[in-house]
Amino acid sequence: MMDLKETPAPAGEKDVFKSFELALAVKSNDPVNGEYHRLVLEAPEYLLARCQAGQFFHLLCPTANGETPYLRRPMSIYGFYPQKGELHFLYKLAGAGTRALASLTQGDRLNVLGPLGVPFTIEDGWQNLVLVARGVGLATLAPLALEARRLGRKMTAICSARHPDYLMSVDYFRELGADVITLTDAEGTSGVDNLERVIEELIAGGRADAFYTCGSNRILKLLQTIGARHGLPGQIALEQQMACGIGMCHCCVRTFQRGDKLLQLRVCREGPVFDMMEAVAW
Amino acid sequence: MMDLKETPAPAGEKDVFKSFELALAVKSNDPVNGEYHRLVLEAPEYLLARCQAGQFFHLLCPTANGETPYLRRPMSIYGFYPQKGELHFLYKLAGAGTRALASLTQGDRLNVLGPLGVPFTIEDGWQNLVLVARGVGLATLAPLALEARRLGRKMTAICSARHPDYLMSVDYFRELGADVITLTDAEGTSGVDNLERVIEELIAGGRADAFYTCGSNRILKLLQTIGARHGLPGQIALEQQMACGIGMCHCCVRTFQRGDKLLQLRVCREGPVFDMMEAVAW
Amino acid sequence: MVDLSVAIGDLRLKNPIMPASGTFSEELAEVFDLERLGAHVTKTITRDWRDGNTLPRVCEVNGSMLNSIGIPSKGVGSFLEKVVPFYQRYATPLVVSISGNTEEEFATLCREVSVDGVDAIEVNISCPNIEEDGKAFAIRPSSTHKVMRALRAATDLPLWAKLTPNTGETSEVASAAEEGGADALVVANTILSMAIDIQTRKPKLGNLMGGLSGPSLKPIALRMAYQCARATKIPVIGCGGIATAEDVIEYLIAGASAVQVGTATFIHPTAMVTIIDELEAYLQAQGLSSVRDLIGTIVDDGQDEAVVFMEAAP
Amino acid sequence: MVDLSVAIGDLRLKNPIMPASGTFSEELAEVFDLERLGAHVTKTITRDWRDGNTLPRVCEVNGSMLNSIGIPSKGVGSFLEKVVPFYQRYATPLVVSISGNTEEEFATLCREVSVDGVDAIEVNISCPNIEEDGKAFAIRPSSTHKVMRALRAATDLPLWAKLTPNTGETSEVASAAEEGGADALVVANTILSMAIDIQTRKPKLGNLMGGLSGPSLKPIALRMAYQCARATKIPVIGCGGIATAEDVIEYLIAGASAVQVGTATFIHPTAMVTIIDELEAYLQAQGLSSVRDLIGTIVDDGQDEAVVFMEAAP
Ligand SMILES: Cc1cc2nc3c(=O)[nH]c(=O)nc-3n(C[C@H](O)[C@H](O)[C@H](O)COP(=O)(O)OP(=O)(O)OC[C@H]3O[C@@H](n4cnc5c(N)ncnc54)[C@H](O)[C@@H]3O)c2cc1C
Ligand SMILES: Cc1cc2nc3c(=O)[nH]c(=O)nc-3n(C[C@H](O)[C@H](O)[C@H](O)COP(=O)(O)OP(=O)(O)OC[C@H]3O[C@@H](n4cnc5c(N)ncnc54)[C@H](O)[C@@H]3O)c2cc1C
Ligand SMILES: Cc1cc2nc3c(=O)[nH]c(=O)nc-3n(C[C@H](O)[C@H](O)[C@H](O)COP(=O)(O)O)c2cc1C
Ligand SMILES: Cc1cc2nc3c(=O)[nH]c(=O)nc-3n(C[C@H](O)[C@H](O)[C@H](O)COP(=O)(O)O)c2cc1C
Ligand code: FES
Ligand code: FES
Repeated sequence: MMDLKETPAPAGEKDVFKSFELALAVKSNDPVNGEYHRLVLEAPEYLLARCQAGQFFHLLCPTANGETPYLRRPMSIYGFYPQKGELHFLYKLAGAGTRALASLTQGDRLNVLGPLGVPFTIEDGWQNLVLVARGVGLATLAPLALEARRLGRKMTAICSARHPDYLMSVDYFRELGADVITLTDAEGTSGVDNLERVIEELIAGGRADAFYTCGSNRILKLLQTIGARHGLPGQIALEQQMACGIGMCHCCVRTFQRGDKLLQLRVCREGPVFDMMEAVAW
Repeated sequence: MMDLKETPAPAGEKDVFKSFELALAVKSNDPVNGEYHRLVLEAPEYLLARCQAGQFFHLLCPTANGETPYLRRPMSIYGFYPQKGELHFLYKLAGAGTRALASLTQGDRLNVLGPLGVPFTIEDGWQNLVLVARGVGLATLAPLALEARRLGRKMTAICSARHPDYLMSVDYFRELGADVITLTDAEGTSGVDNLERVIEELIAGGRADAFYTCGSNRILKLLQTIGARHGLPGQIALEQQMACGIGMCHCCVRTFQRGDKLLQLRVCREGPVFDMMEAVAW
Repeated sequence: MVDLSVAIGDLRLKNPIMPASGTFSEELAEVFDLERLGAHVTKTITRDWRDGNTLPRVCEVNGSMLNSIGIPSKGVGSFLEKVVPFYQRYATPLVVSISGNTEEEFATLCREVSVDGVDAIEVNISCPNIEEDGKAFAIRPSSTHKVMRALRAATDLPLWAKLTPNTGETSEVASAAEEGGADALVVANTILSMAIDIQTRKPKLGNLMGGLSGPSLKPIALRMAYQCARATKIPVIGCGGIATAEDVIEYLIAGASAVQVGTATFIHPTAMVTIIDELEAYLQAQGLSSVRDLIGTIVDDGQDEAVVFMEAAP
Repeated sequence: MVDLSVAIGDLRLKNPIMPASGTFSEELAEVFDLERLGAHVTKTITRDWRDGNTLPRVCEVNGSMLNSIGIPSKGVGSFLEKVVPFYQRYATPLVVSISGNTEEEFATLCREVSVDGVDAIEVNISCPNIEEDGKAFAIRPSSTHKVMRALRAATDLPLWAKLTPNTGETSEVASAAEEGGADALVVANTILSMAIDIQTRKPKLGNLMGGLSGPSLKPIALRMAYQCARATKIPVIGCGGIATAEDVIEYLIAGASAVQVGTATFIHPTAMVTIIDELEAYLQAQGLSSVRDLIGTIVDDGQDEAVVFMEAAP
């Protein structure tokens, strides 16, 4: 096993490099509800100074329960707090890798690589932001909300989940001054039609200059339709299986439409944040 | 990973089978001195009832320190105590496997396979036994000493080590009524010449009907010379790298001379205990 | 009740789990009831007495192993006298593995082991053909075809051809074996490998090189089993890195009709029994009535294998 | 001070550590100083634009990985315009990997990339030869020899031939490449493998099959590196499963003059730098003044490889 090094980069290099391979100490790693966990890592200032909303880290999951995940696992930055020296992730238990993450306890070290990828941008004219997300998508949008608040933008966060119990980060979005709209399967409010109605209302009220979303195909298609209908822009954070995470291997491509050309772009490199209108639904 | 099962054999099978694959609980696992550890496992009565001095178990070492030993590791039975329900091993830290063994703590389970191999025998005419061993060889001879005591035989245990600090089991042999002779490199008493002198004295005193030894090539050669000189028999427990441990793979052979024929015999199956005079020194 | 039985040609096995040659012997009867197995497969024998290779004969590599046991063999006489009768006490079919370094020697041995109590002959054509350049018969389609024809002429028993992964022509070799008269293919033997002790700078095997078996071999052998199932009409018996029921299911889905378990038995002597139990439980849980419902059910959208091979080249 | 430099023909490398094609790109400069490496090796390109294979393109298998990336290529024009200039800012030699599906296409590309700033050409002859039966050139000695002669005629730059493990004739292919004009051998590419998702019964790769890389490949590629070093007089560059300095040392002892690190960089992007540092520390600790003192120092008692190969067959 290769030794995990706390700071592979000599002092001077901190200024030169964009991403770092570091073994960070675990501050806490607690279940948020049945399916989600929040992992808090202790991170050096120079690393946190480079983080931006929408970027991700590539995590080297430990050996646990007799399983050794081999490839790294990509996780969005859920929060980065230079003052506290903390880097947060919010993850859902899926397979061997996330199960292994869940085994980490305070004081353990986790080898991370990042920050990686292209962040969200908030253009000057976008005063009213609409965040639409479901499930772990909320993790990706959380730091965007913080940034929006810093820039003094107005926000509506439409949070969708299977059940009210799985609505995470709602309080967090509220604290940041967002209007929060919750939609759940259990209450029968999360259907596409209802979502469309909710968004059209926001647009009618002048409360939607740009959309931000992640992951879901269904939501992407709806937002593209609405975006085209009203000429509204947006950004989407996409997921794809990754090996290297930095652009070397070309395993993480997705298809995009630019003009009349279909392009294959790497989610780890040209993304994970893309122009919402260019993404080709799958 | 395959689940470790506590009792793979249905009740009736306990009478039919000779060896068992079992996950036994660790009672303790403590360093004996800098290099050696004693591992005490909780074992069912039917398993201990089958154990005999000179036999071994094949241990499936756990994953530890980022290393996963793949093949099992053979270890002599250091002690088996049906009344206490205990199975003991004495092991020396060598490589990945034994390092992993050392990581076990009380309550952990260790998958063992055994008992395996041909035990020592004590023939009726052998009233005065001479045990000659160095290092972990003492582990192998310990249960033999117990058996000799049960049979009321007289014993001399010649224990050799690098340094007096590494002389293990001396007290144990004494408790069992053996005369103990210690030889160490540090004191300059462990050379072949001195060992020969010591043994010749025992023979002269009528205190050597048969020899028991293990491992060392140097000691084997000496005992063969002395054995031939005086027409004295003996048994040796040999080591060889093993894969299956039960006779299937033929990786553990050693050469033996029987009459004028050279034979390849499996240490795990035809051994590990062999006729001292037939073993071909290496 | 789920049905675990499978057919390898005319031979019906009560379940698809059997040992791989060289990783099984009479001694295992001391650990579990050998009657549980789908078949018994013996270590490859040669006609005459052989010593086996220089020690060390095994080493560990990254969660798998290398071996260069060679074929220590007491010869066919001793085998017929002692080994065959031992297995005759079981109802389980007996498969005898043989090899030879020339076609003639191979065929003669094949004839000699075609006796009562033997239900099929596994021909280990992964062994070197000293009449050509010493490469294993199964490296080339031509030598495979030739030796299989000679063996076919030598026996009426089912002939299982055991293939080697040390080739770039798996599908072609499989077809050649089928045309040569094989009733089934065993896929595959170990792949030639090496390890060096950096302290002593000596090879970790006395024989310099040896065969890789265990988990590392699985993706390679599984690919071969799939290729063979597509290239031929005869049953394929998957072999390589199988340690769990999931591994077995993967091979069956790929097109294998049965499997052999090798190295896993060294790690868990009771592995085959555990696998049989878990396989049964899996079928039950999936609501499948027969293990045969898994065989060849891979969802491969009829992709053409040749094209795929081309595109797979990096 | 220990000397880490090695020579690959006329090309002197400051240390023997370089990336494997397809597991390295300009982007890695954002993680460490690429000037630390012994050489830079680019992803294989083809003459014209290509898309790459169906997704998923990678999966995990037992502590290693499979990939069927294919060769997404923007074509040679874009490569010469953007990639070569990027690497020209480094003093480190640049090795360009190319492939083609016909001899002529391959040779033309070879000529086109023989430009200033390129120090050697790695020819990925593990790619399919569509003029024969679609098997990779490097599966057979004859097609290896033929394509290498065509490539040799197309350039004066050093030619490194990248071999495939999907063959039963490693030594013969190595000799054929040498005779065809290769200045060095890169040993080896990935081995064809497969994995199936037992829930969906679909192959885990969109392309059905793909290449195995990472630790599981090491014993196989190490064996090939040893065979090639014995079979030829040209330098061998070992590649396959290297993740630590110990792995590098094993390859050097086996006869490799340098090594390429592939998948390990995905797991630890700084792996190559760590390896260089550890290799230097090892040499120092062992009292060796040059890394060249390790090359080919295997203690193999002059065992004849052909015989060994025969006996290694199980
Ligand atoms: C840019 C990006 C950001 C992400 N952010 C988050 C996050 O903040 N929180 C969160 O819970 N999840 C996030 N994901 C998804 C997360 O990476 C996967 O859930 C995780 O890799 C699953 O690993 P596993 O071993 O538990 O599951 P398995 O299903 O066993 O994984 C098998 C393989 O598939 C890959 N894989 C499986 N699902 C995904 C997926 N959805 N996306 C990419 N690769 C996948 C794994 O990395 C692994 O290589 C993100 C994915 C990407 C690409
Ligand atoms: C029948 C028998 C009884 C034994 N009894 C004891 C005992 O009671 N106490 C004790 O400390 N040791 C005993 N040994 C030796 C013990 O098996 C090895 O020390 C142990 O396997 C080393 O494993 P490792 O992974 O720590 O070392 P490594 O050197 O990393 O092992 C590498 C490989 O070589 C094998 N190996 C290394 N040394 C030996 C050896 N001496 N004998 C057999 N295989 C070896 C290992 O099993 C493993 O497969 C016995 C050996 C045999 C054959
Ligand atoms: C120690 C050992 C000995 C073997 N001997 C033989 C043999 O005699 N004949 C044969 O055809 N295969 C032999 N094999 C190969 C196995 O039968 C099997 O093909 C290979 O090990 C792959 O399966 P596995 O990964 O499940 O072990 C041997 C394998 C091992 C590990
Ligand atoms: C994702 C990926 C892409 C690869 N692409 C190429 C390629 O374009 N050309 C090539 O010659 N080899 C390619 N390879 C093979 C590697 O160069 C190397 O030969 C192989 O991965 C074995 O080394 P490793 O075990 O260190 O990864 C690729 C390997 C991987 C994993
Ligand atoms: S994960 Fe390797 S290019 Fe994106
Ligand atoms: S270890 Fe397998 S026969 Fe002895």
